[in-house]
Amino acid sequence: MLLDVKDLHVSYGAIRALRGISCQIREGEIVALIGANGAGKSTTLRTISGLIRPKSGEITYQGQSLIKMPPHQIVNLGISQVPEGRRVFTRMTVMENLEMGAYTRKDKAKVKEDIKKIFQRFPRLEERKNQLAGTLSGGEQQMLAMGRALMSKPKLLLLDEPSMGLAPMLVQEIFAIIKEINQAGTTILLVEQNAHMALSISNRAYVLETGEVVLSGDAQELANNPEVKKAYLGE
Amino acid sequence: MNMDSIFSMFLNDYYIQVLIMLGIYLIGALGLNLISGVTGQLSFGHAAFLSIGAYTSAILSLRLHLPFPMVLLAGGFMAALWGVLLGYPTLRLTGDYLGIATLGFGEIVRVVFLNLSITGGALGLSGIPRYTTLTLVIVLVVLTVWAMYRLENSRFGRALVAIREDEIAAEAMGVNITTSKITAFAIGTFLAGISGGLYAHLIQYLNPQDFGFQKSFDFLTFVVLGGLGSIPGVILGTTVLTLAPEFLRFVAEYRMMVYGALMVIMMIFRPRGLLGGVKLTRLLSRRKVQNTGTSAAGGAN
Amino acid sequence: MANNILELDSVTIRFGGLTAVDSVDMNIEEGSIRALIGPNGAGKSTIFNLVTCIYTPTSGEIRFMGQTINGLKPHIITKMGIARTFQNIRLFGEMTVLDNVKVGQHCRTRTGFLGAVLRGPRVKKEEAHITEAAMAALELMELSHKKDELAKNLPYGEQRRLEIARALATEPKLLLLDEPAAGMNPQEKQTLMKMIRKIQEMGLTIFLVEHDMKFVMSLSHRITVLDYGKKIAAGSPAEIQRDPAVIAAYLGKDVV
Amino acid sequence: MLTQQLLNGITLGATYALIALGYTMVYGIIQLINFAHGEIYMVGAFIGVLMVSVFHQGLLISLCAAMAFCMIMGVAIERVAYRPLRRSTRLAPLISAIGVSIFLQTLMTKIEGPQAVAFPHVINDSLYHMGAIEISKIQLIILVVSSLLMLGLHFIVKYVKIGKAMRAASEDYDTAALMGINVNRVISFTFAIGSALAAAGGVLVGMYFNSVAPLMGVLAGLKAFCAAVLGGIGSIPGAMLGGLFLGVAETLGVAGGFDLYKDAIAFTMLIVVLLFRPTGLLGRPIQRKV
Amino acid sequence: GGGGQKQNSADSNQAAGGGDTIKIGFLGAKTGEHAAFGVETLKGMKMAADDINKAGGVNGKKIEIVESDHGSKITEGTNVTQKLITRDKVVAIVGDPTTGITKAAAPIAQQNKVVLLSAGAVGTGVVEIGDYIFRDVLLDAVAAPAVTKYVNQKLGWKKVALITSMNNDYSVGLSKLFRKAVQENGMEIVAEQSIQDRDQNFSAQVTAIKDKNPDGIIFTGYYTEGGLFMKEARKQGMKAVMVGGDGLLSDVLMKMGGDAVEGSMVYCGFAADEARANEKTKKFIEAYKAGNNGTLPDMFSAQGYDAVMLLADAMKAAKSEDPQKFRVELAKTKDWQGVSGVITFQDNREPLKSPVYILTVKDGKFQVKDTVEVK
Ligand SMILES: Nc1ncnc2c1ncn2[C@@H]1O[C@H](COP(=O)(O)OP(=O)(O)OP(=O)(O)O)[C@@H](O)[C@H]1O
Ligand SMILES: Nc1ncnc2c1ncn2[C@@H]1O[C@H](COP(=O)(O)OP(=O)(O)OP(=O)(O)O)[C@@H](O)[C@H]1O
Ligand SMILES: [Mg+2]
Ligand SMILES: [Mg+2]
Repeated sequence: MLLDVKDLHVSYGAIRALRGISCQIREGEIVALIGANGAGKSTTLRTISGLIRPKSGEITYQGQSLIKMPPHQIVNLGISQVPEGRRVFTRMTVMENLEMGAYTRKDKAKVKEDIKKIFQRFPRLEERKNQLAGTLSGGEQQMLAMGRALMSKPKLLLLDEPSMGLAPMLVQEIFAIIKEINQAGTTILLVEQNAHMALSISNRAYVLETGEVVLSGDAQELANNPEVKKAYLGE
Repeated sequence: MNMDSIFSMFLNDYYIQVLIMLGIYLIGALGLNLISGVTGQLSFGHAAFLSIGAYTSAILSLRLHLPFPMVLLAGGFMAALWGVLLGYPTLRLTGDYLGIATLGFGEIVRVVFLNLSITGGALGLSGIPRYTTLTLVIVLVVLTVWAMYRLENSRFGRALVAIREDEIAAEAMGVNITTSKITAFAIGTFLAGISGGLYAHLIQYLNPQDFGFQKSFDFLTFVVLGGLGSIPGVILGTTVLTLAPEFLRFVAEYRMMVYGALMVIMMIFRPRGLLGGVKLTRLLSRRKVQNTGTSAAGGAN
Repeated sequence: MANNILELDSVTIRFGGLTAVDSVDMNIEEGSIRALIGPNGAGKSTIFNLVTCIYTPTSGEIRFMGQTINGLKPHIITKMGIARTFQNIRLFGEMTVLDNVKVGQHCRTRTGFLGAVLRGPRVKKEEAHITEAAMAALELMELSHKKDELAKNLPYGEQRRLEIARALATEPKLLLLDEPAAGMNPQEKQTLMKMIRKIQEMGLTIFLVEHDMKFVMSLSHRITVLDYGKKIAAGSPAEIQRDPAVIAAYLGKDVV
Repeated sequence: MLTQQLLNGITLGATYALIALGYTMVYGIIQLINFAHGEIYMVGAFIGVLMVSVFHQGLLISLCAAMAFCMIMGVAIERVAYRPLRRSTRLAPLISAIGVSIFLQTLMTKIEGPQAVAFPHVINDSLYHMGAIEISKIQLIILVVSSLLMLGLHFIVKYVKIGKAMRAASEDYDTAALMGINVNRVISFTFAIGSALAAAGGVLVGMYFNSVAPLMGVLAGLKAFCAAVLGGIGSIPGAMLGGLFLGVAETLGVAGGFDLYKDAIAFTMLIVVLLFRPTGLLGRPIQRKV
Repeated sequence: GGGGQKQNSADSNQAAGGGDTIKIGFLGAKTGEHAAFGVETLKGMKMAADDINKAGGVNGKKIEIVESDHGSKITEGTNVTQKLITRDKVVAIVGDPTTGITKAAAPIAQQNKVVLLSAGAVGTGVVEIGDYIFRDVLLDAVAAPAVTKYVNQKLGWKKVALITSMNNDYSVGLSKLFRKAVQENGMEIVAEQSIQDRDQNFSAQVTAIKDKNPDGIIFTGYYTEGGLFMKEARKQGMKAVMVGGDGLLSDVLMKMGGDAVEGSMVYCGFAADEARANEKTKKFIEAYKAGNNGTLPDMFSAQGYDAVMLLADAMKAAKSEDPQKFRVELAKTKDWQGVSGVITFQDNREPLKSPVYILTVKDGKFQVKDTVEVK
């Protein structure tokens, strides 16, 4: 078990966003988290990364508790996140943003190489590499956010709606990339509105509703589940 | 004035003095609240507008012996005029840069008053008649609160809040940012001018040193500590902070130390101000809000 | 043939060395739904910013109902009848949902400071009218039950709808929607589509940027495609879907 | 005479720049106008006096002691008065800062008395002549020390990783943390450096003008802050430029007969510069992208 | 306008007369800009009260000093004045040491018929506020012409530089007087420069006057700036010495100026010079030194002391603590020997203090250089 989330409760003031979520991620898996707006998907990811303190519950990563650990240490353990809404550093250039992604890494030469790889994946970013990230288009920012997270060479990558705002071709591209880095050894927890695509590349999935897990299991099975089809796949 | 004799039956002159001062500060603070709290334009130079109002009205009183209401209004309009003159070029500055420009303006006004002969320079202006009474101040405070309260729920008031929240979106909704901001500035500085005029005719002596940036910060503190944009908040903040130094007299020389520490502590425990987010309108129509505003988390269905 | 409500006449804008929009011509018919699609960074949002006068074009002319609007102030544009939503949501977070929409009525009403303070019968009537209009917009977007909540506390999808409601409250003739369906699940997208149709049926013209092809194809009457700031295609959804240039640049092979 | 005034102005400006750097760094990272910064400068000056007069130390040790003390103090102030307010409205820490500033002023008045204290002699008043210009040893020291400190700072921020971490943290704490940046540490570091520079400024100014007083931080702080804005707040070279600019302008203004309006000149210039360059001389223009 | 002059406080003052202590209020700053003056004034007042009480009090009652701090703020100054009068029911107020706050406080005292005796306000327009308002200071209007004449005739100064602190009402007023006196004595001001209180850097001003080669520098500001100014002057190689008012009179001048103020001259109505002092003054100096680690009193402490003594003597003469009565006696004060000099209140209640002491700094100490009689 790489990541084990047990009975997680999170509140924003009076709003109870998570009401006892449990989920497991095994090494090498792609796990999808789907659910309607406000179901608590982003909250789950933010809690794992240490940005939000849960009211109760336990998160263990490789047997080590993440509760109470500050976010930068969690990153050092190899957990990286592409946050919702891109959150690029708007006053830094594209290049600098990518370098920030590699903040914890010491291997400077390798970092340079990896930036090159990112540019190969997203040629658009290379064209814009000295532009301030704040003036990028929405989709370009999304690419940058993804590239930045990849720069940290995570063991576990948390993706919060990575396809949002991307052109159709790029959506395909993004999912291909997710599969590819997964095959290269990165475990992935994926939050997506595009449930169709998400389920198609995942091993397993959890369905969230108002802060609770209502369904879970094999991704393929869920994709064929009539309830899921109706509610999340729009069929 | 009959009301005043009634007041002095119940209150001694010291309390009356302190209450008048509180009222004067309230008017000024509500003015700043409109600028900084409601419209979100940082101003570090509020005291300068007080001083413009104070000097204008005092000079008119001393030289021309005009009736008090007239000089008060003149002080208010003079302050508003300068508010607009300063506002027009500087309001396109954003956030903190505007703050600095107003801070600079405040210091310039102070230095100018220090060097003009009509203001008595560093010697100050003395012998101003004492016209300010508790009754008058109470009436003006009530009027100001009333006006601000009505503004809160009006087309113009909403436009100001929209500017504070997101200028680009406000503009896209058809709000003319520049005129709205300037109008807010004019009204806020007008109130500062009135407040200054009352002050001049209470203290009976004016000195530019009394209107330095520290006084501007005092006003900002009233507003922020009370709760930016909240009328009850500003009233509470101003009251607490005006009375605190008086109540803290028993700690003698440690008074200002305690005052400073209290500012920090209050901010830490109430980061949005004592009554941050509390709106008078909402307070008054509380029941309605409670009925409808409950289901927050159950949004997904 | 109906009138063109919006006309772009070889509109160009450059940021430094970058030509974000490159001599684009476009005519939008009154009452239609027009989509603007293209790869990321093609210049779609920039066109919206040009039409709402947040940017001034480097060259070219933009006409709204036959009148040149280059270089006007955004608030004037709104008053003329163009409203928009933002790709990155820009709500007035600390205001209630209802107040957000009421701000939309700003350009259709008059009360200033003095009016607000004195609150005569005319002002009261106007305020009542504002509330009515705002509630109508909220109802259309199915948000009236949330009217007293702070905008920042709404879930993402509802925030998007609130943006549309707020834009509708300005009583526009032309409504620009920048990725209105982003971050919504398929079901919500369906609802949104119905809403947009309803709006169009009310007589508004809709100009739409969106990456969800299902959404675009089933909603729009005509589609314009942009790549690297240049118009590469225009036509009906069926035509666009078949256009090899569009497939190469944007759609990819197995979409839709 | 003009060159002499220029030199006086540059010396003054160098000290403004030292203080301005702290303002700019803190502003750059937490967008807080740290109004308590002037008081840190004041405390630094007093520590300098204490080291020299009570512990009989030389300039270098006194300077280092003051810098070390204020470093700790700056970090502590951030911990107590600003950190709890990090996620609240922008103005909350500002008020907290004013509170801290009032507190430190009165505390120091209580300890040292309200009067100015003379700065004991550590450096003789010898003059060096360079053509028509006279430069005193103290001026020389000020120029050298402040240049060294600023160069050091520039190096740290430009070439060491923490500089970039500061910029990232300044935009978005959460996302910076997601990059593995220890945001608290970066902010503490910023306060430490800024406060140390202010302390150095305090000691140097105390020595130069031979006096140290509990209220000395108010005006100096304000002017340094203006210098920071003038240069473009958040920009380190901007703070240096702004400081020098202000120092020279002020000195020349006084020499040119505008002494009555000295402070007004400084602020008028500030407003004029802001009108033409709304983000200061070296500030990056704000990009509007929707 | 005669409005607002309510007299409801008369009864409260009668009540004050009934207790077994006589309350005298201290109006001044213990914190903020002017704290130094306030603190010293208060020290003197307390010493006077002690001395009086040890000697049996006034009319069988003890003197009690009621203290309050206004933090050097005008607004709070008026609040404190009002509080002293209405809450503490003082019969007299000593203060404020500065002209500005005195001008704001005096109308309140006047309206409430409480005596206000400033032990430091030297600016114009103070006693004119009303017949309850007094001060026990050496007036610059008296001293400045006397001193100007002195430097001209005895020291042969012809060309002077005049330095004013522009944000200091005292300095601005004094400079006016000096400007007039210089003209009347046929001298010339060759350079005029302004500074500001709490400035530390005077290099520009010194550079500007240096070339004009004045015989002497008239400096009308306070001691901190005075010391620093001279320091800069010497640093830039100027030889001229400085003369100024009692605003320069403090040990701080030497602390700030060191050797640079050697030879500087200061006039005042009080000299803490034990060698020349009379018995009364000597006793005061000793007592002050004993209570303050050997530092010498400055004029504020001396004037504060005298203020309380003056009030006490007036009350004794009137056999009453009712301000309406003892202020009449106070106004009659003639050739009254205090620790800060001989005081006579003229018909307009302005004090005449004689002689004017001219002190000079020698070996880091103030020494009386000469005295000038004034009429
Ligand atoms: N900062 C916040 N303050 C208050 N409530 C919040 C905050 N962030 C989220 N919430 C609320 O918590 C609940 C869960 O939100 P969360 O963002 O985790 O949902 P989500 O599943 O990611 O939705 P979406 O698909 O819209 O991204 C929602 O009701 C939301 O309104
Ligand atoms: N202010 C600006 N300065 C520099 N470049 C800019 C600016 N605004 C936009 N750009 C660039 O112009 C191009 C077009 O941007 P625009 O936001 O219009 O794209 P878009 O078509 O909306 O893309 P998306 O679908 O990703 O939102 C992008 O490459 C962007 O980087
Ligand atoms: Mg989410
Ligand atoms: Mg876009």
